Amino acid sequence: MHHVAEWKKDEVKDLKELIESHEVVGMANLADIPGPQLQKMRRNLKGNATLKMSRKTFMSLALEESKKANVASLKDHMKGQPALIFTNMNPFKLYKILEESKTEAPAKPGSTAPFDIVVPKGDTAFKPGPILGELQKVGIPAKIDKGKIVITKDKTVVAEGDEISREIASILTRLDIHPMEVGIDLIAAYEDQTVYTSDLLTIDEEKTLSDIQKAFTQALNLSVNAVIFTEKSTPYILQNAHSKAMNLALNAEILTSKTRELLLAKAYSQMLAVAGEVSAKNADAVDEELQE
Amino acid sequence: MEYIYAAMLLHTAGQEINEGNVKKVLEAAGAEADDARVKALIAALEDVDIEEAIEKTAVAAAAAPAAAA
Amino acid sequence: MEYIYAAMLLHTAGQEINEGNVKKVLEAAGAEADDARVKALIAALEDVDIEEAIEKTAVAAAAAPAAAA
Amino acid sequence: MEYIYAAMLLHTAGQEINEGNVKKVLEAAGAEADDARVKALIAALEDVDIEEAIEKTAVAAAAAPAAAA
Amino acid sequence: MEYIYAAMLLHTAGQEINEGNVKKVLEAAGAEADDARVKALIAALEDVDIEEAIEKTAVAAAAAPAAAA
Amino acid sequence: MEYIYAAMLLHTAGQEINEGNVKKVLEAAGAEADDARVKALIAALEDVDIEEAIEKTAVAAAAAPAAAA
Amino acid sequence: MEYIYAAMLLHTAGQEINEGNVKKVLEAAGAEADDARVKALIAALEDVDIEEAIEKTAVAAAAAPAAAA
Repeated sequence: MHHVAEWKKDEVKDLKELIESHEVVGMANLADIPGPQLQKMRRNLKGNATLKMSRKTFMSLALEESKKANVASLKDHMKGQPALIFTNMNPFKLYKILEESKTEAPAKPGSTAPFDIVVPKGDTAFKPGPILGELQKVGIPAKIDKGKIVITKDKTVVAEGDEISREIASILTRLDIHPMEVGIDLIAAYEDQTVYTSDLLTIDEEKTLSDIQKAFTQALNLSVNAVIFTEKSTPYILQNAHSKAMNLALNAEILTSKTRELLLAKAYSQMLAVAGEVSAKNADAVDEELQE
Repeated sequence: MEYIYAAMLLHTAGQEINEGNVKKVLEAAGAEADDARVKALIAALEDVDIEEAIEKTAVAAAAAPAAAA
Repeated sequence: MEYIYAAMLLHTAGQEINEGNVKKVLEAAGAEADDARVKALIAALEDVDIEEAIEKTAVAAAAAPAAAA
Repeated sequence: MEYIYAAMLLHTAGQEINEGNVKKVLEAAGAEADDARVKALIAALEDVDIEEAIEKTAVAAAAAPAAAA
Repeated sequence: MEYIYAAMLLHTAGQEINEGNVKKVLEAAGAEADDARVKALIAALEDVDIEEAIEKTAVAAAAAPAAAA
Repeated sequence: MEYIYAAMLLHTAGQEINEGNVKKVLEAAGAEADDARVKALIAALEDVDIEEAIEKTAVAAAAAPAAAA
Repeated sequence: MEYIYAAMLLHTAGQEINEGNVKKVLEAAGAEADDARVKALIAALEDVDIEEAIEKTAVAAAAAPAAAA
């Protein structure tokens, strides 16, 4: 029998208790988060969620020993520098909060570009000097203009998914371009026997908004087309009825308080159209008023 | 527009648009039913395909030509 | 659409749009007057300014050329 | 549009738009002059400033061509 | 403009647009009928399709909103 | 709009839009389910192709003609 | 779209849009209620104002005709 230190047992026991006492257990990756930023994020989570860093083996043990059905499968989602998050928030909300708390960070040599990194055209803060050569060396079109270094064209310096080189990282930092995002990556979250991976946890608010609008439009269409009177559809049904009545009155040339001006104007414009054609043949065929 | 609305109502209800019916509807609505205007309405609608006239967007035609002029 | 034309007719005639009046107009037009739909119509119109709703079509109309420009 | 054209003709010629005149013009043009429609025309135009009606629509017009372009 | 309205009136009434008819209509409208102008108008109208000219206004109108859309 | 949303929900879920179902949904949503209005809803939808009615832009249609003016 | 309709129904009925209510409505409608999707919906709706979204659509609708003209 090998001996397990007391503190190790305690730590597993603590983790286990946290697992049992929270509705939601998340598996996060803390890789690349500088210490001070991590402290800040922890503080921000306070009251909503608890972040626990521990050794992989301890976390695995705690998850395995938990009485919660299926929670053990969370250990398949350990990545980078794993940590557990405990909360009673809806896992989708947890994911959203973590995503929103991510901050910009300078490019690190050797990391992967999360998207196309573009150096935009325009003035820089640099006075003429060796940096001009450095810019040009990595393919950024730059020149000196009015005593300043100016980038003449937008330039994609690293394509999405490519590695960021040391030179590029240095230049991006000096240009104050911070293409990286750091923060707590929620890889997966467990709630009520189900493990939701990050792809499921991503909420598209734009889509929710457009779905609501689509649903409303369709409901409105149905109620207007089927002539079902609701507080939303009735104004449109009125407008439809009015348009139809106006069409009938105008097409049948029936003068009413609402059609007479339009019918008079129609006669007038028709007269102008005919007069236009006539005067094109012979200007004297129309009276002076119509000659132009 | 009372006369037009009365005509639309009868048309939608599948009833004939004649003097008697138009007057009956107008009176039920508490609107004055002027004989001459009722007759004028019937006369104006006589040669009109109501279904077509309702759907043809006349407003555009009416205002726009002036507009276009 | 009978219901809406009945309402518009009453409105133009300056009469109150209530159950009794709407039914009277519909019946005069030989249209069936379903209680529930009449009620729904009246409830829906409670918060709707008919003149404004119609005007909106007209306003849209008036705005159109300008808007289009 | 005969009735409207007749009214516009009289208006342009500076004549009064009344029953007698409208009928006279329509008959001279070989058009049928329905009593009720003539009366309805006169009644409808009674308080309309034709010049203004034409102008008002023409204003909207000014914008439209551009719009259409 | 009286001349044009007279021509349009005759056209709509299905009558021939000739000197005699145009003068008759103008006189009925109390408008002066200048011989030379009537002749010039009739000659010019020989090459003009009134129906088309009127329709074209309508088409322009109909097209405008679409175009602008 | 509760009644409409209930109908849309049932339609989307592939369930029949009948009195029982509509009431069940409304009640589950804590909405008042007025018998008459439920019946009116069912009646109005009876001969409507819902799929088509959903897609046909009633709003644009309603405004357009006026707009075009 | 069942989830969205369920939410809109609850919203219109003045009920809270929470897991229990959404599931109850979906089940009443005979629709499958997937836990994860219900949760995702609720999280998403926390930052979306349904009333505002609807208003925006309505405004778009109202503006469209003018714009389109």
